[in-house]
Amino acid sequence: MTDLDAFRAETRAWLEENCPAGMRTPITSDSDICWGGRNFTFQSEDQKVWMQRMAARGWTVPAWPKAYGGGGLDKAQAKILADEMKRIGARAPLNSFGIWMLGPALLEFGTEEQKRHYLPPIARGEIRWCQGYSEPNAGSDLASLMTKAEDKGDHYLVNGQKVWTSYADQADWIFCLVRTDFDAPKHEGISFLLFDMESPGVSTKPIKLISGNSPFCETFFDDVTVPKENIVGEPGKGWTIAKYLLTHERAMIGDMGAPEPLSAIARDKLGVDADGHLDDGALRTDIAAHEIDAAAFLFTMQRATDEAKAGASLGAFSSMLKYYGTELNKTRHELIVKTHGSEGLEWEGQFSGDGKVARDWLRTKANSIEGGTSEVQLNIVSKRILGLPA
Amino acid sequence: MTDLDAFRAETRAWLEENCPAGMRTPITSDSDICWGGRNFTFQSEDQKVWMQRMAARGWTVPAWPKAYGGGGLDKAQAKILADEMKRIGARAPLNSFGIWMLGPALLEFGTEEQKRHYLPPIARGEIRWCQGYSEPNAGSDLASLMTKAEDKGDHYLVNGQKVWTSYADQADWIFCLVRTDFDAPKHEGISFLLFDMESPGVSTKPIKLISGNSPFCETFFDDVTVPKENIVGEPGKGWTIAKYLLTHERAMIGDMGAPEPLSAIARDKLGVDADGHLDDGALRTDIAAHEIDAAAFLFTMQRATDEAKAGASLGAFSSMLKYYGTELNKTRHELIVKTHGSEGLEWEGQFSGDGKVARDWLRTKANSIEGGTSEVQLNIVSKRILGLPA
Amino acid sequence: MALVLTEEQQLLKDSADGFFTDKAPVAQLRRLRDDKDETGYDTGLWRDMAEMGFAGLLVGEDHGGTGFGHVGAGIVAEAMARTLAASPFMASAVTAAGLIDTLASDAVKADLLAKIAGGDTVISPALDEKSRHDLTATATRAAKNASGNTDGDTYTLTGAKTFVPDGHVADHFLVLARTDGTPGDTAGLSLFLVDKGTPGLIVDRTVMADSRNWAKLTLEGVQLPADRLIGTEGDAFDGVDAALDRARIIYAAELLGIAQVCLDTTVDYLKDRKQFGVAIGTFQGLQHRLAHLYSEVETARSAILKGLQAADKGGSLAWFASLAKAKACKVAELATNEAIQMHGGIGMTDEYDIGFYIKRARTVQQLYGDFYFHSDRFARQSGY
Amino acid sequence: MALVLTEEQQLLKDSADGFFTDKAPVAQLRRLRDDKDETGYDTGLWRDMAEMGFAGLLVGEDHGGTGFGHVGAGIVAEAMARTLAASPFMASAVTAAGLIDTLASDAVKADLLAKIAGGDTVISPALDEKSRHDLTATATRAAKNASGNTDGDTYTLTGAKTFVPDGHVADHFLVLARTDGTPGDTAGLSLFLVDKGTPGLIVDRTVMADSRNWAKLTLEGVQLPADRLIGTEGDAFDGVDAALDRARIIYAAELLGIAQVCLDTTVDYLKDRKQFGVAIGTFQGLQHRLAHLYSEVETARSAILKGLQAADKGGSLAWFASLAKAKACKVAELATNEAIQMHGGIGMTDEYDIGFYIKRARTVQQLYGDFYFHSDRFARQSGY
Repeated sequence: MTDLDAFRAETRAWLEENCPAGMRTPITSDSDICWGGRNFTFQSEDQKVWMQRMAARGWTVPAWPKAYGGGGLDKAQAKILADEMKRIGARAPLNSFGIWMLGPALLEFGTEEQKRHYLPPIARGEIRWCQGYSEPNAGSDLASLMTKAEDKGDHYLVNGQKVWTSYADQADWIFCLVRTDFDAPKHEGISFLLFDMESPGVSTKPIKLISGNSPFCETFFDDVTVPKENIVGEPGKGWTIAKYLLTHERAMIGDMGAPEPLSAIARDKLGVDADGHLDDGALRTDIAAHEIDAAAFLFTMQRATDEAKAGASLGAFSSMLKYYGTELNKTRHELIVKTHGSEGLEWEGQFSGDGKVARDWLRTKANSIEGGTSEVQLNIVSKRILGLPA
Repeated sequence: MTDLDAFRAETRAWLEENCPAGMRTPITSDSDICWGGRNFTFQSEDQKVWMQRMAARGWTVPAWPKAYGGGGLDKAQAKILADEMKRIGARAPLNSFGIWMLGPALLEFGTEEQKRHYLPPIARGEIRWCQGYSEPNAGSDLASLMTKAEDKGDHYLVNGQKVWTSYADQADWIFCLVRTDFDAPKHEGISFLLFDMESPGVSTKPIKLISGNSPFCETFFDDVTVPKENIVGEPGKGWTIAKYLLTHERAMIGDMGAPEPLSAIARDKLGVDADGHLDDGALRTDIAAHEIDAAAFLFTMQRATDEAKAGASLGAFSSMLKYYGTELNKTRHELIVKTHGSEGLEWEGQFSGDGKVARDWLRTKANSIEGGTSEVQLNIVSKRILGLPA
Repeated sequence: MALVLTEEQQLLKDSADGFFTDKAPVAQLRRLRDDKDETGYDTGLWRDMAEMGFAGLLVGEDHGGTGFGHVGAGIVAEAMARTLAASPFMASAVTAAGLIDTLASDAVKADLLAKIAGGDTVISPALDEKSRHDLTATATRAAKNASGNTDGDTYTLTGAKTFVPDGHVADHFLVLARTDGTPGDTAGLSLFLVDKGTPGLIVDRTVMADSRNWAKLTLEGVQLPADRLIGTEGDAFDGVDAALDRARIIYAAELLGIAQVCLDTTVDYLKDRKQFGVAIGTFQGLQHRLAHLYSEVETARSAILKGLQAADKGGSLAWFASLAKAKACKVAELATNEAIQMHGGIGMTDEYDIGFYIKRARTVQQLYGDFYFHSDRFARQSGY
Repeated sequence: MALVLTEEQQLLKDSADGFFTDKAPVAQLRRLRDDKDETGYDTGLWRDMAEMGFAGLLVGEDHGGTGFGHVGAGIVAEAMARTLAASPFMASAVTAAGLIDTLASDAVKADLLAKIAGGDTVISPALDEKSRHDLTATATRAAKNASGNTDGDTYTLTGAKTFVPDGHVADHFLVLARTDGTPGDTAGLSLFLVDKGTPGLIVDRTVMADSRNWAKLTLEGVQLPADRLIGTEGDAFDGVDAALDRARIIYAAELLGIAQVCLDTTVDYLKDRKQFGVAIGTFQGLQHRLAHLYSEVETARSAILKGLQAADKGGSLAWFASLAKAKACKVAELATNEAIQMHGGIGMTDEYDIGFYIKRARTVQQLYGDFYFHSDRFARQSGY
């Protein structure tokens, strides 16, 4: 029995013992997700116990070093843990932007002291983070941000406004891009700052989308005082960290996973004719054309993963994946609405789950905007992969 | 009986009397077209007689003034002549770039002497013209042309190269854009020059296209001497004339007329199923989608014509028509090839008319390049119609 | 006929554009939605529209309308669409008026068309039962109860209707039901006039994405006297489909209005919005897409005007209607999607108006046949 | 299996790319065309390819091949496509080898596969009769002449075949004929080995757009002994279709090679070509289209590699093959059209190579099912 086999056996036994039955069922709504944080209310005792038990082993962030609250697992072990959780249908014990975004950034760019200070509360689900990047007048030109952090000797004074800050109204802390130098070229005056959302002068306002309520907020900073040690990396070097995280985010957004086949929805809604073909020839043609692209894309995600495993760097390829994946998802939802007909355009009422089909469809329109628009991704592909001149 | 009724009766009688039977059958090949000119060989006595009789009345160019060899007809009369010719299936007595392009340009920009000198031989089919616009390194940026006409006191000395000169190897004279001033801004140093293709130093070389032989040539000028009075308009003002003719040409190319319905070809090639539907559902879907756009485009041509009649200026709308019409025609031929299957890709042999389907298809690829590329048309629409900034 | 607006039509267009811009900006629909307004449209606006003669555009002068015709109705539909003005115009003054005009007896016409033209009465067509348009799928049964003499006959209607425009504010419904045959048959369909409040008729308002008035009907043994049959028993399909063709072209004009406003708004936004130090309207990638969209809008405009003129001329409209609706569906979809994408994040917010347009576009695309329905029908009409 | 090339496969790719660049530039095909070469391919090149082991990639070592597999054959097909190298590789070493491998008896395999792998013998599949791919449309009849004992039985073949790859240079044909049933049936089809020169067999070379070797066959009472039946009588459809699936994925790889070279060439051209004082590659309108094309080429690459791996793995390939061929057809069409458009006038001239690519692309798109055929089949394989 190899070490890994032993680890697998051990892990399986521990999970069997410690994962509550209520945490082995599929997530059916947003409220089933455990976000942690000061203001979080656990939906069930199972949810709480599960998060705490996993956190105690460092398995909320299995690949982080043990010194920072992680599990210290290597790649092979982390894969075994993921496999074994999947085997019993265990839910993720904790989700957060701290785990996905800030953690990796701190591990890469933070000081030892920052890592020891900030990472363990993330791993334990005690502090929930949000991300302050976008601004109303910046759009795709993220680096033109105007939120100002003035150096006041022992602290920064932050003034400005962020938009599209997911869950800002529920988060405890924010990691935030601010401008600390207004004279430097625009990419060089940016710093990466952390501060408490309960600081005086911070306020948030939820954004309603065309699809309805959303986790997004506008966030306002009015003379917010932030200690100088809360900066990550050097002043004026925040853009490097931002770029690192954007690439990270892009790869995540492009990957929509393998959703329910569109054809299954269509079979259900349209029915089939005597030949077993969808009972609308033209719609069937469009669905097949889409599913061909979708299958090719899924294999491309697999190829990218396999190439990365084989040591290749994903680089600007992630821009292609983000572009193609989000455009496909928009097409997919247009086709879902079409197969549902008028029923797919209902907005309220039990029958339509308060307009789930329509709201999901509208929500996908943002896929090709958030995390860098399709146009920005095409620019990146054209310059960095094809080498076309600027 | 109004004057117009009388004109109609008279015209009908004259045509009945003078249009030879052989000139009342449809044109079936390029060689049926009468181009006139010094080197032209009439295909039949009928063809010759018909051209000469019409020329004698000025009806090869019915709307030109009588003084220049035209028929002096007003719009209403010209329409009656066209109607009556159509009624008996009369062929055009004479085709030429002189009639379509140079004539209108001279009528607009030429001196009285130039009109009297150049127009009548065009009307009589004695001189055949070609157009020297494009150059190998200019492409869409036509105004960057480099063919040089140096002012040598009593004459210009022309050196340079043109490309895409249709029928240059058969034409008698050329109307040509040349650069007379190399110091002026690029649009201002251009002049519009006429000269004999038999001048020493002129040579031509036919261009073979991907679709096979073509009327296009490369044309070379090596120390060609051109009298100074052969300039149309002022020196350096040739671009105005060029633009006038380009708009003219654009409107002609966009209008592909109403071709045989694609669906008729498809019905013939694919057959229909028990419901009367084309026996390939997906191809049927694409054909229907195309025919919907094609019908909408045809009505748009009609609307543009009717709006022009009602006094509206076509302006940059012609760029939209050129763009949309040529892109549609390319799609149409892709679909024609697909309905023909392998048979549509044959290249030689009786069965396929020496590859007519394939060659026609390949020829359409140039539709969206010649007369201003699709990209140039979209630029024009975006700037001149939508008012987007440069 | 020249494919341009006549002077009279151009005047109507100018006056309709001005009217809706003044009286029914998008803010009106937003308010109706946010207040969960019970009527779902501004009754004052509708009264004004009737006074302008809009409610009677398709009703002859003999019945109190102006008989201005379909080009006129298309002009008004397009103008309404530009501000998304909510009113029973499309359901009552266009679709129901067309159904009555095509199918009803002279006496019924005289009665109902005058009411429609006056704008006092709202009549709503209750045709579809499936969520994708298909008249032949009608399963609602109208069972005849013979009394011995024709006048005394009654019908009992049982079934359900969906996607009924302005259903919850309608005074009467034109209900398609099956007096014979089974779902899938074109034969055996009949049209009935059913009053609001008739016992057994249940009207449920449906809140749909476009925040307009929709309803589902349930008919639980609704009893109707024989004179509520509109047209000949069992023979309604052709007439209903023909009347719908007139409505389809006018709905296509509504989609055209939406596409046009999406194009215009986006062009304006791109001239204004700066990124990377320049107006984003200078980016050729966006310019070419907008120039293409412009081409699509213009070609749709031609197909729709041709269809409207054909409707005024009379004769079979199926080819024209399917051309117009298919093309309009495709172009409206492109225009709304491009508008949202090019607006970026702001276009995704409910605060901005563009979302209202995409929502309305998709419901109109779906109503009485989407692109798939009409491209298939266009092909059949073209003989393949 | 990881969706990447193994080290061995990467080596093959490098060597194949180098080989065809050196030995078979596009100029070779141009010369064959302009000289109206009788053989239609460079026999020296084909000999070299055989020596490189390319002819035996799909033939097991026991029959003299390398058994390198389908990923390898796809790599070679893609490399060949980049310079449009003409050879009997696809017809003989891919398609015919697959048919024999799937359907033939061990004895026939031993004989024919060894010949294919050696590159000395060219075997060509003669399957289609209609100009659009449809095996079931086979009308060529193979009438059995019973002699009393099985060994003495003969078949008489009568009919015509079209779009036969490398037909006019083939030593043998694999002819699909009907021993039973009528056109439209899948049952009743049988595969026969017919030698060049057999009385009654007429081979007409067809000059097609791609300047490659094609032929039409006429079979006028061709007499064959019973042992020329490959596989079971009347039962060939499934085996032929399965063998074609392997070929379809490799043809998809050829289309991928064409698309890739169109993309690469166009990118290079745009970096170089100046207009309005700048490289036209700076125009965002073109940049976005090329970046989109890149995405399409990359996703096609994944679908094709997946299909090639599935072919090596065994099992039903229909879904994978239709995915790969449909996607490849679509992308090759986009790539060739974009390349010509972006090259402008020069791309239209015969002097420039790009025209060769669009011509070859369309014939390969058409062979053994185009986008329509395979998107329909993909849907059926996916259960709708």
